[in-house]
Amino acid sequence: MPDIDLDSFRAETRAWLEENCPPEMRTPAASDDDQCWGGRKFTFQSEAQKLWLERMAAKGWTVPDWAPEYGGGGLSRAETRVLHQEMARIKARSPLSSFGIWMLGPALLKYGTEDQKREHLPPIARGEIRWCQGYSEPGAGSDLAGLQTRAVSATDEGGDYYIINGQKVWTSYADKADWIFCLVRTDPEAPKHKGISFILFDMDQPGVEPKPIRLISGSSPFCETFFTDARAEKKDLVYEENKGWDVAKYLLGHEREMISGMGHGGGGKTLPQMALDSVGVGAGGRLADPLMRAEIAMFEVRAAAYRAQAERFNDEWKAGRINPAVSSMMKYYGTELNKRRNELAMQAGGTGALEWESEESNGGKSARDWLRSKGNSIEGGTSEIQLNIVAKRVLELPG
Amino acid sequence: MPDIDLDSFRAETRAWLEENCPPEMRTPAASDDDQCWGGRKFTFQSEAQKLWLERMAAKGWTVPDWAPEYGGGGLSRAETRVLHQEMARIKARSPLSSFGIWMLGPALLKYGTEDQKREHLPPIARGEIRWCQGYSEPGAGSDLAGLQTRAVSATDEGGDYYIINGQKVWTSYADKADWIFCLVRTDPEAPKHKGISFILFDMDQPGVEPKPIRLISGSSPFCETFFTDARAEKKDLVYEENKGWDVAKYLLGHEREMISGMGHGGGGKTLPQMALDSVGVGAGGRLADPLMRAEIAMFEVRAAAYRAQAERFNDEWKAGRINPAVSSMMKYYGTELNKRRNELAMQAGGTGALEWESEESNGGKSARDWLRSKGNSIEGGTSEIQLNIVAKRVLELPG
Amino acid sequence: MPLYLTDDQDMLRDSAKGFLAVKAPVAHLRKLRDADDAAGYDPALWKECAEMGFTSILIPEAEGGLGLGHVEAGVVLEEMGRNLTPSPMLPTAVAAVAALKKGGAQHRDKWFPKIASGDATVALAIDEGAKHDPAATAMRAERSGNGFKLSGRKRFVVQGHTADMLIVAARTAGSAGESDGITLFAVEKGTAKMTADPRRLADSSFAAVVEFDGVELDADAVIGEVDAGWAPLTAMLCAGRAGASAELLGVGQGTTDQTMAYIKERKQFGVIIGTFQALQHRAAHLYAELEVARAATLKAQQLLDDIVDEKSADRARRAVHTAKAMTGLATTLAVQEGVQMHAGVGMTDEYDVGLYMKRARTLAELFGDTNYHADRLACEAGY
Amino acid sequence: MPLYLTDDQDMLRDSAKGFLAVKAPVAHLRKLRDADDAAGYDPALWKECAEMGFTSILIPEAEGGLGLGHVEAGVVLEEMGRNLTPSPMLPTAVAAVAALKKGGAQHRDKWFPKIASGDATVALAIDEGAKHDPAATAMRAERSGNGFKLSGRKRFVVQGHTADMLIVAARTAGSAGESDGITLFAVEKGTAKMTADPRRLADSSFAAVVEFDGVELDADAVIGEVDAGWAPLTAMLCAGRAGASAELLGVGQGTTDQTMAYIKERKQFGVIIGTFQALQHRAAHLYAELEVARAATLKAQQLLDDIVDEKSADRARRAVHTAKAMTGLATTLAVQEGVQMHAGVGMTDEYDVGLYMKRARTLAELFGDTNYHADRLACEAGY
Repeated sequence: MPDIDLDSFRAETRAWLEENCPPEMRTPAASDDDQCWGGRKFTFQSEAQKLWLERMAAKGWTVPDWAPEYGGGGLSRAETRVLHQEMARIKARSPLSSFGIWMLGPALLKYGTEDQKREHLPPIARGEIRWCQGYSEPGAGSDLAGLQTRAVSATDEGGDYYIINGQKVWTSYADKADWIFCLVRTDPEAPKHKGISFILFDMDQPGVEPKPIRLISGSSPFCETFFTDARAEKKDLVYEENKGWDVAKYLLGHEREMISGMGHGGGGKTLPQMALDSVGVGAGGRLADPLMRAEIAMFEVRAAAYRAQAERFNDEWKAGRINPAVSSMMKYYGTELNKRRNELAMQAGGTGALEWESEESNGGKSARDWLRSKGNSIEGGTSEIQLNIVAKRVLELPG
Repeated sequence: MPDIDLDSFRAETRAWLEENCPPEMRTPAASDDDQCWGGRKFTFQSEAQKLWLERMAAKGWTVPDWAPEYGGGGLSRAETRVLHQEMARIKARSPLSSFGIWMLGPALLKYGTEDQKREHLPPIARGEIRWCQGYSEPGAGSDLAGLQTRAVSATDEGGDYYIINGQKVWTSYADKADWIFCLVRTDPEAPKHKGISFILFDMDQPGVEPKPIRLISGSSPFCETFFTDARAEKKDLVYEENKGWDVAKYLLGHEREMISGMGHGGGGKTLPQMALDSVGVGAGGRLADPLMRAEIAMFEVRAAAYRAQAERFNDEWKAGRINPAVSSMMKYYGTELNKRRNELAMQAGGTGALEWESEESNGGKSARDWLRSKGNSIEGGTSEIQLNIVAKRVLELPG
Repeated sequence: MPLYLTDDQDMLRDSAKGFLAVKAPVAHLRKLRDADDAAGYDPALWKECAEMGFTSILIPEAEGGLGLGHVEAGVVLEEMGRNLTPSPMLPTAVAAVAALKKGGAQHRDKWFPKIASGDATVALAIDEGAKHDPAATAMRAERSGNGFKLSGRKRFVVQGHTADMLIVAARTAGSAGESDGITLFAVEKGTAKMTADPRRLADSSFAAVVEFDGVELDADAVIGEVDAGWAPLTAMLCAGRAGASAELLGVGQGTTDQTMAYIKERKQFGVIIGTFQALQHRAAHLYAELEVARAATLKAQQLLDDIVDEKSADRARRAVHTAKAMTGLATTLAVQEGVQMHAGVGMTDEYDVGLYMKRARTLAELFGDTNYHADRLACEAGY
Repeated sequence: MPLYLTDDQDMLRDSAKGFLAVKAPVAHLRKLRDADDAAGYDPALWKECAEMGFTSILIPEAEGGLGLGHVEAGVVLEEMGRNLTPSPMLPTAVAAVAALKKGGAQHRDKWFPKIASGDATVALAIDEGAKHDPAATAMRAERSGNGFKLSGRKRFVVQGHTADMLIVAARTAGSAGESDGITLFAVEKGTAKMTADPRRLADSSFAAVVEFDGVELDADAVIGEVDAGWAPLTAMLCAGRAGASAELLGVGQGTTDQTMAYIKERKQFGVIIGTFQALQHRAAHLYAELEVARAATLKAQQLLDDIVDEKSADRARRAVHTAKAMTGLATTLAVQEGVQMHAGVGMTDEYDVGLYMKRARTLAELFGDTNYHADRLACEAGY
């Protein structure tokens, strides 16, 4: 039986998008820099980008399934799906890329007070405030709960607040964000998971100093961020004091859902094609470098098998048939494959792939991608952590 | 300056060997079964084998550097070397294969009383008593010192003795040996290394039951051996009670010196030759199976490099320049290489190498060698134990 | 179709698992081996397998079978792999059925009922060299009167000494290396001038060297078309390879289950060795390899069951190459880690892990090893 | 000769180590890089290296050098690798010297004094494709009057934009793939119609693409014999590959030393991560790979220093293939494990491990990667 309401919603949406989505916004964004991130410091790359955000935000469609009072479109799940299908149909870009939407929003919707939601969600939806996250610290990577950034209660004429001192690392776009959602230690005496709070504060204050991190692959969105007597209002504490770890776990779970696409190798040329272009064909129509060919052939077997596994994982996940800890296996295998793929791409590219700045090398793209890929098995939980999780929670090994 | 004494010793030895070594004993032994092991239960395979043992034993040359009073030849190190060179010159076989010579002898010479030496060494030298060793137990493999076989003191009209109960495993040729040198627990209350004794006793008694172990590769020299109220005389305790671990460690050190030949792959065909014979030549004169070729080529690199490392290790060892724990690295790498070599030999041999009994397959030699090679990284300390040792004693990693 | 078993397939698995656990656990293989059995399997058990419906899975309903697919065949084979059950399931009820589906009615009418009832088994005579390479088929089938005369030698004919019929690939045209010019023949047991010399393999199964010394066959012995045997041969090998992948997976999973159980119990230095992090990481890596191999195998089976045209057939064939290559990698790792983690006892015949290692080796070689399939994929991808 | 360093060689190592630790630690590379230096190395440091005698090691005593061997050159290169010291040592004082020893007196008389004094550097123009393959040399050198005219393009000419002389391999006969017909030429900086386009590489070093647009050379520019350049080319490449192996080994050892120090200090979950058994086993395995690579390298160096006839030259050449292949494997593992064990900080430019990873990649590619050398050994062994 056709859903008449949904059909009419689809027709209306299609018409609205046709009319309102600027033609320039109907092509994919080439890179992070090409996306619309919003926020106080953001400079729109084009009038079209600005217009597209404004029009979508006005309808609440930057966050279509949030309630209208929080800046959302109030759409049902089915309507939201229709909207995404219709956007995909005309290849419309997402109007807004935002850690506020992807991460803080879900956390506030689950753990925030009504006041917090009304204060913080609408500016996120409209792209007015850009957020960054403050999780990892130099001494707390795999052991996130070992974080040391301190928040001490204080009061002044402005009310109750926290004084924050410490350092975060791997804060993406901290130098461009307006506010931060941040894990801080509020009880240094408690067991480590029990003394952490989840707090929001404005980055635009003297005690906050973000410093971009240079990676081995070149510049990056990551920052180190230093807090020296930074101020956070008590009203911006999310959930209860010393219960921030619950919020963090919820958010990390969210993050892990995004991983199963790993190991597919991005678009562009396949590894065999890359090798053929670089090395050429030898005896019997085979790749001229026989040992490279063998390595690539073996990689391709694993890559094809992993694509099947990714399909299976997604199918089982959707059907609720799977131990969530299996996602650790996916993360491990996918990232290791992607690193291997980049190693082989460097081998295939040979001396040309070593170039770092030349035009032919597209600014050293192969080499930079290769080096950047080494982070895959570190960020979002190291391979070692994933293997620990699989051993304990899937294989149920003791200890 | 030529050593005149040594030169005349060489001439005499050469003459004696020419006259006394039967021609049949001037070819290498084909297998363990082909060697002369001596002992009460031994059946000589030939008159020549018997004669060769008797003649050499009469001169004390089964153990040329032991003192004459212990059945040895009383030769100096230099003379012993000359004897070995002259034997090698005519390809003379060793007259006697013996754990008594290789293992117990050195231990008794270092830790035994004068009475013990005079009682036990001459029959070893003459090949009259065949020994086996009782170290590992089902519950004490890598953790050898965790052994549980109990020895309890007792006295009767025959004197002071121990009553032994327990089980040993991996006792090579226990079913063919006359006596055993055995680690037993004499103090169950003491820390595990401090309650162990090293004791000798006769296997020919009702309480001793050796049972051959069938391996995955087929029959083997190994046995399980069960002791039920077996008797060992107190006079046959070597070194002090509860200090047997010192003797054991000394013996294990001896064992480890024999390892650096691993990974060379025995004689016979090289892996590439084996593959060429089995798979044939394809495009461009290369092995017809290109991925097998790549695997073999990469193996050959590691094997050649390891040969250099074995040479270096031996040179450094002789010069006393090396951390003894490096031998663990050699054992690890050499045995892993040998396993790899056998995997590749099976791949190269293909379906023919799967045959287990046929004549063409020489009774399944490839398959049995392959399966037997899996034990290389287990016996004499597992690869895991070797890696632990390298991590701790070479790399000095903590914990 | 989601990439996991349907409820019906799950039920089939439970039923096969239950049946084999009782009738043919590893002890069954040991019994046959230690009795120096000359057949390589237990015909009585095989009849029971037929009664369970295992032999009918791939036979179309219209021809008296269950009309199920490669997924279902794989479910049974995986359980056989897990139990190391000796049986002619893979050549007879999977590979041969797939070939005969592409053959004439005379073959189907004759053999499908007997296969279904467990009264006939079939063996495949394809390989000639030490390594699987069907395009290299060189054995000649000369035209002779209305029929053909076969001369040459086939190797690694699994259960060739007991089979009631052999499917034989021989060259009626062209030369070794070409896929055109090969013809498939059905050759019945007892045909004159054919002799099978059974060789016991490391895993206690048998494969025969079969000599054809001018074996005379009628024209209707041909399966499919003369000179165009590559099509039924490919169908047969795809089925065989997907089935071998499933069985390999069962071998890998079976040994790994035992290994995990062992390291959860075994103590060294007073500590359960399964707590050692180095072993845990290796175990987790092994788990990943097996899961990836499992997905590749299921994908191949589903695609085989989904063939509608040449394009989907090609896609399925490639997926089968991937599955056989990947299960070879994963299960080889599983048996190696199995023996090493069992350590001393893993080297003894008393424990099962050595039997798994031997079976894995035979299956890895059967219908082409990892290198063969990875190489095929590379050639097809044009490098 | 025992396979370890002599006392004299140990002293040389200590002296190189001390010198480089002060003059050219990793900070020196960072300084050059961050200043966007256009030369790729520091000429003043190079003069000091010459004063230390590094540039004279392989030059015969009779020609004003130290008359030492490849072991000694390797000792210095290993320390340079350990410190990531940018210098023209490998092409100039090792590879070029080995080639010129096989060349005419005109070259030796001219270049040896300048190389020894640090006043001249040499670059090698061999590669034409993306992968090292000297036999594939296709660039033509046509006869022209009494001399030759060179046309074509060379790639990956390390420090080609700063070198005072280029050793160029070009084809005077035969065709790509043949070792006969190649001739080596000495081409001086500033020669007309030759242009070098420097490309900065990932490791901050420079390699040039060099265009020869009808470059005219006198007959005495030839190194060795016309059409028979394969001999001096092989000598040069053997020296270069053994040297690159030593430098790679230094890179692998240098980064591993830092990694071991890091995991002995770094805590996670309140525990020093170096206590985790999984890391310990990987560290021990890495140690083994590096030691095996070290032995292979020293063996190759000793055999190069021991060449007396064709047979010993062949043996040395094979040992060099092994060394370069094995150091490629070991050091690649070392930098990969280095970054992973450093985890987050390993990804930052602030720590050195990323610089080691980049340098390792360049050296792995230089003079042929592991696959190239393993393949050569296989071809020579007849498979």
